[in-house]
Amino acid sequence: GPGGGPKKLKLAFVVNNASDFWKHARAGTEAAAKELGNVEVDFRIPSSGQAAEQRQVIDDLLAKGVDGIAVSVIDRTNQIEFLNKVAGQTLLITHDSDASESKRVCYIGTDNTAAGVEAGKLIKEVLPSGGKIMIFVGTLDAANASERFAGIKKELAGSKVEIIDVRTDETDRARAQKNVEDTLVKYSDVACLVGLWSYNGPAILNGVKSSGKAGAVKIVCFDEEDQTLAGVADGSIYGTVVQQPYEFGKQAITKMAKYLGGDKSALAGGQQIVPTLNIKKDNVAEFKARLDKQLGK
Amino acid sequence: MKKELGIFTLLLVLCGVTAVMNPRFLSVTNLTNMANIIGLYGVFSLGLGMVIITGGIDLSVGSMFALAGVLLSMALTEWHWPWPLAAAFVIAIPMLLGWAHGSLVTRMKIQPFIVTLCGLLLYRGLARYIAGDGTKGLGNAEGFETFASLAKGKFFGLPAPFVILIVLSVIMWFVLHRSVYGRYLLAVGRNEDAARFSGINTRFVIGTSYVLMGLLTGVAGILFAFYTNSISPSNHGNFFELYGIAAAVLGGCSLRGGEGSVIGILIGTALLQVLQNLVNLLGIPSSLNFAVMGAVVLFGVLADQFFQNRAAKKLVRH
Amino acid sequence: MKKELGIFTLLLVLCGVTAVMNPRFLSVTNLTNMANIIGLYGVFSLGLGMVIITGGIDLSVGSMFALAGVLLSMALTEWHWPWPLAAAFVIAIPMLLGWAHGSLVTRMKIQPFIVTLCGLLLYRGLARYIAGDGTKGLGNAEGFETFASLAKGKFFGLPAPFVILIVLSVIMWFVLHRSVYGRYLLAVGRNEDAARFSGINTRFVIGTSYVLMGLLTGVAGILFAFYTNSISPSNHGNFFELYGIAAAVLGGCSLRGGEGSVIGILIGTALLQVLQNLVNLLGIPSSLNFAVMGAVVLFGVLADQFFQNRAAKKLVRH
Amino acid sequence: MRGIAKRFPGVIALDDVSLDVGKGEVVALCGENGAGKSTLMKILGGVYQPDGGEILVDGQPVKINNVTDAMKLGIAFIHQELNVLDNLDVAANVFLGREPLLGPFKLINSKKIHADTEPYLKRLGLNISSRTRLDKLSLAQQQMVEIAKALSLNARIIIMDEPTSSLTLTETERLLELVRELSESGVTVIYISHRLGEIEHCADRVVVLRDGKNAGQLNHDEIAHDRIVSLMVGREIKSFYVESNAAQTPGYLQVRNARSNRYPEKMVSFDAARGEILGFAGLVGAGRSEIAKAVVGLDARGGGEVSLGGQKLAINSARDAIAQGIYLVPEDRRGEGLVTGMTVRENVTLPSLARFTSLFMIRRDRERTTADEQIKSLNIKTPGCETAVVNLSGGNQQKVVLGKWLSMSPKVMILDEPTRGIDVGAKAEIYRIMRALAENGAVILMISSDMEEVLHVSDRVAVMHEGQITGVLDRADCTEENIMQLAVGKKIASAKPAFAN
Ligand SMILES: Nc1ncnc2c1ncn2[C@@H]1O[C@H](COP(=O)(O)OP(=O)(O)OP(=O)(O)O)[C@@H](O)[C@H]1O
Ligand SMILES: Nc1ncnc2c1ncn2[C@@H]1O[C@H](COP(=O)(O)OP(=O)(O)OP(=O)(O)O)[C@@H](O)[C@H]1O
Ligand SMILES: [Mg+2]
Ligand SMILES: [Mg+2]
Repeated sequence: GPGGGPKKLKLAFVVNNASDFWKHARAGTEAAAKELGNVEVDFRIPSSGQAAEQRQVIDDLLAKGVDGIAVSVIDRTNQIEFLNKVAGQTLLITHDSDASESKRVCYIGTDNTAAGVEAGKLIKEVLPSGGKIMIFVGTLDAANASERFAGIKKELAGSKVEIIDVRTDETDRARAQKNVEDTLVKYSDVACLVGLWSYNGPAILNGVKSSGKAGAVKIVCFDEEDQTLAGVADGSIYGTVVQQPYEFGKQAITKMAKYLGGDKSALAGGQQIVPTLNIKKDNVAEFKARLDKQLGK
Repeated sequence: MKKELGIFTLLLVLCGVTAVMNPRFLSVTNLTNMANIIGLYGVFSLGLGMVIITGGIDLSVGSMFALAGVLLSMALTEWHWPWPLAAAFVIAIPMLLGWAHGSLVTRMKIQPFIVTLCGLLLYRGLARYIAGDGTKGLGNAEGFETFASLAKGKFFGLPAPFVILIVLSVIMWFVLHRSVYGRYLLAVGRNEDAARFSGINTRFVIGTSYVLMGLLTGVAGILFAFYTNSISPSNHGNFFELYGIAAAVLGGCSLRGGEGSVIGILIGTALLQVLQNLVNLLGIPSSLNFAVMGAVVLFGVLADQFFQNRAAKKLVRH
Repeated sequence: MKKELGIFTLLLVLCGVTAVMNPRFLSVTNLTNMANIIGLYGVFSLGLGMVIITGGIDLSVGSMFALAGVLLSMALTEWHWPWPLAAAFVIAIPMLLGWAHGSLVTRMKIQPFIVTLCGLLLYRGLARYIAGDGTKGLGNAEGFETFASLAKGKFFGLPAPFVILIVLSVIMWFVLHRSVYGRYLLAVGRNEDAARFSGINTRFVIGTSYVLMGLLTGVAGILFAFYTNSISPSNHGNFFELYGIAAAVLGGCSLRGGEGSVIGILIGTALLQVLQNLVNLLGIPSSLNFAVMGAVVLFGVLADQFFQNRAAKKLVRH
Repeated sequence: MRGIAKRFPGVIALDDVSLDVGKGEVVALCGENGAGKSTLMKILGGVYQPDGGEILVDGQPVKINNVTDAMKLGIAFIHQELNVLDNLDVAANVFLGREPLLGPFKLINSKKIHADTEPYLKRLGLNISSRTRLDKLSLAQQQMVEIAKALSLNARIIIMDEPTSSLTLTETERLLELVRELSESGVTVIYISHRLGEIEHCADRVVVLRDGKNAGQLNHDEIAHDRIVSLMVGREIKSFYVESNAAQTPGYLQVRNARSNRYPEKMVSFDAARGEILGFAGLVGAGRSEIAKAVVGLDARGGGEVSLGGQKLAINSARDAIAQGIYLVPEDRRGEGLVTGMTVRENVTLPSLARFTSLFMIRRDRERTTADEQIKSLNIKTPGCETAVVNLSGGNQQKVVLGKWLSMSPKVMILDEPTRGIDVGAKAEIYRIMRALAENGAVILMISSDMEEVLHVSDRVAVMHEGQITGVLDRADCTEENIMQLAVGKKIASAKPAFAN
């Protein structure tokens, strides 16, 4: 480089849309860069959440020149050809959302079906004698949404819990909350509300509160938005399944650097699952403390 | 009023049908929820209506919501400003931006569509940058409980946003239909030249309509921030400009300017929200949500047109 | 051409700045990528331009993309139609819908904004319903490799969408600037009554502009489906109408109708895409992405206006 | 046309009206404002469908469903309101709908269209290029383009609905010549005008409408000013012009160094007396309208200095001028004079709304009173003050513009073509009002292209040529000859300077 000294590795971390979730991943990538010293991280957010925009971002990165890209695949079945092209030009791994049939070297992230199963377990815990549940998500055609949904269905199969339906909101929070309110009006006997995307937790909480059903209806959700954790702490949310985006970021950068440094084993196995955690009232305080530390608060 | 009659009938019919098919439509909870959401959307739709009446448009509403929401959250929870100051700040910013829009439109003669499209891009970018792309929240309203209860509490059993909408609508009704300023808005929207030749300060009238829009956007932005209680700047308020424009146009505002009424805008807003409620209450699959909305609106407009044509013909015959 | 000069200068300046700050801007890969994406956006922006010239608007482009994409994927990978049939089908549907839009606008006298807003809601809903809210894809193009290579291959080293755009632009240039139909488009957009008094079948002219729009939307929809190779109906093509409208208006089309040129629309499209490329290449934080775009567009329009005003004054003085 | 009937909401525009025209005949259609002349012609031109009656061409009944049908029958129509496209050039406007084509792709033959346009422009004496965009032309020139367009149709019948209302003497004369030429070559012309002099000059026969009914007709040798008027209004109108005996205060209004956009290097200064009517004459594009706009602050750069009664006024916008009692009745009534979508009431009160408020609310009852007063005093033909102005006939629209300013007691009233499209009865009325205003101490500036009007109404006449006042004529020296000399830029002895230093 122009600054002299040893050439720095340029690694890119491409996510799927703009959300708080990625703040933690970013902290992870930064921590890794600091530890390694010879890495420069380019953190990219295609804000619309669309495959086309992501593709453009990656095209631009390739044009700019990078040594490795970690990407959260928006469409695993149909971006394959494009991903293969990318893999031909640089080191490619996937994180958060995989495309297993592509030529990416490795996947680092959550197994969303397994995460769904975990949520299913929480639901069974909170509804020991069964009941009706409604599921809320932004869009069902996103891979992680459909996998989590599949996981939940798998776990609940044969139990007395009945899934009424799925309500989508196209990431419009107002509508997410409105969906909850409408559900509570239409199905007065709904026992538990499940949110699959991070903002669905707070949206459910708000909707339940504004409908005056706080406490009467159970809530299970995903991820760790502030309001979600506060809800878990005060008992209005039974539990949330959290991923460890910090680990995605840290491991992706560290392992890509190692791999490029010659240690091929760092990205061995094709899939390196970062487990999810079930956060309930008893472990929420400890979890929160850890998050704050990661973010340097 | 004649113009609004058609869409008002459609609204009544929809309510009737929904109430019959699912009596819970008329439950207190549902009506309260709906009043709340109508309040939220109504406030900024009123502002959009005014701008549309002058022949303009404002595409930046949603982005302003994001900016206002982020600033509100930071002012209250991070900088710990007293809430009246925070409220004034969050209303002043959109007004200032509205003033800038108005100046660009009237002095620099740039099309409103372009000005506010740039606004749409700019303000969302700013909101995201200020928030560091993270979600901002209002938490449990510690330290500004009064503010929170003003924005999402209840008055006389009615949700605050609804009450605020009613108050603002009454004021706006007088402004648009009974005040000199309102008459000027309509005149400027129809024929700016003729208005200027009549001694109307058309720049001032058009410019202030954007400031007014800013004011209402600020108020709605606060209500909306308290409604979601958390603001993720990348999608908070996305597409809201479209809802507002649709409400205004459905309610009889013409995008060519010079036409529109407060009542019409309110009915338009209510119609859109009732439609969403209906789709949910009747258990129509989420995926068809939009399709049903589109179809009903189209049908309504068609029927309205049909009856108006018939009425016009009758008038001629006799 | 004078009107387009300002924005063309802005485009050149932006390209120059970016090239200096990051020489990779001029790399073959980058230019190819950009040509590809300009091709995709240009095709439907041309159509939107025509509709805008008649004084109309089309908000349903993005949703039509979703619908066309879903149908294309199903026709090719599920129903296993021969690809020419599938292509014809996916182009015919938007044309048919365009015809419906045109009829509603011209015969039922419903505002284009309303008609196509309903379209926006309807077609996205339909697309989601047909796809069962799941993502549809084109996989490895097994069985329709020719089609795929026509839509995303290369001709003479240039990406197919770009070549298609060039061909269509040349045709559209003749249509708009040299044919009777184009002249009628301009006439109808400026003053429908005056055009009718001259014996022009204004309904036909306006109606067919929507059909033309449908045709171009269909073509762009196919290109776009092959570009993403996967269609998630809930957000495939979201907001595209805004990009198209912005491109057309930046390029000198007036939303009041009667004004616009093919060259202008192309430059407008290119400008928007170069801007995005610039933001990415210069490593500006993604959160400021939008803000930079908004600011540059605003700045460009302002500068343009400034120089035009100066030129106008000069003209008067001498 | 036999037994034609047409109703609009609230009005019966035509009731059992018949009209015959022969080949090569020039038929003048006369009637007061709102008599139904334009409506009858719009039915013939396929714009409206009649509610009753039939149309026969060559003895055969025909159905004219739209404009194209009318064109096919060889009917060309010059509408009362301009119908040109200002985003296209002259040639495109002239041949709109009938463009010459070229080649297998049927593209517009751009060479031919321009070559074909030129002769028509020449024939009309119009000195502009066929490539000029119409928004660069003045109203009068646009009107001439529309006439060129009608000519180019090579029609059997040409309907001219007030074609001269925005033309000056030279163009008018050229047009009347043209009408003669057309009729000699066998073309029928139906000619509508409120300038009875023109009708006396060119018509073979006059058909008069009154309140949507036939009121009689005059053959060639019976055509005379008074007879037409009495058929139109059903009574005699004695004196057209009102003589003045008001006391005048010279130099009450002083305008110094005003400029027009078109001729920014030329300054215009003039004085006008309190109590006088100062006429402004000149050829098309002499810059009269632009000076008027500059004086009332509509063109801030060209305003110059305006003083009233010795006091300098700061006028930067129309608002400032209006606050000082200086009003302008603009020449383009649809574009600048009226908000046509609004009602008569709303238009009349628009510039003075503040007067109708109490507690910040507009009092509609007070508005209505004022509007009704104006409707009555100007004899505006309308179902009521709540009718949208679009639905009024052209002349009645003009009266609404006048009414709007008359309700506000003007100090200086600038009238740009005040009687454009106004019938004789109303004209006399307007002249009377102008005179009354002057006698009450107002300054009246009247820009007019109607020579008769200029000659008979003004106390003095200022003549403009290419952005400058070439001279002012006292009443005694006011002759058509003198005005024409000054209008083409020649100096004559009897002309006085426009202002005293
Ligand atoms: N579109 C319309 N809707 C309603 N009323 C109309 C319409 N057009 C004309 N009228 C009414 O019909 C009557 C005849 O109008 P028309 O325009 O034929 O008068 P005219 O004889 O041409 O008058 P002028 O000399 O003022 O042009 C008027 O009372 C007018 O108000
Ligand atoms: N928008 C315009 N752009 C360029 N030139 C214009 C425009 N409007 C008017 N002009 C020109 O300005 C000149 C002065 O016009 P103005 O209307 O003041 O003249 P006038 O004496 O009132 O004549 P007229 O009878 O045409 O109204 C005309 O030659 C006209 O061609
Ligand atoms: Mg008439
Ligand atoms: Mg003039």
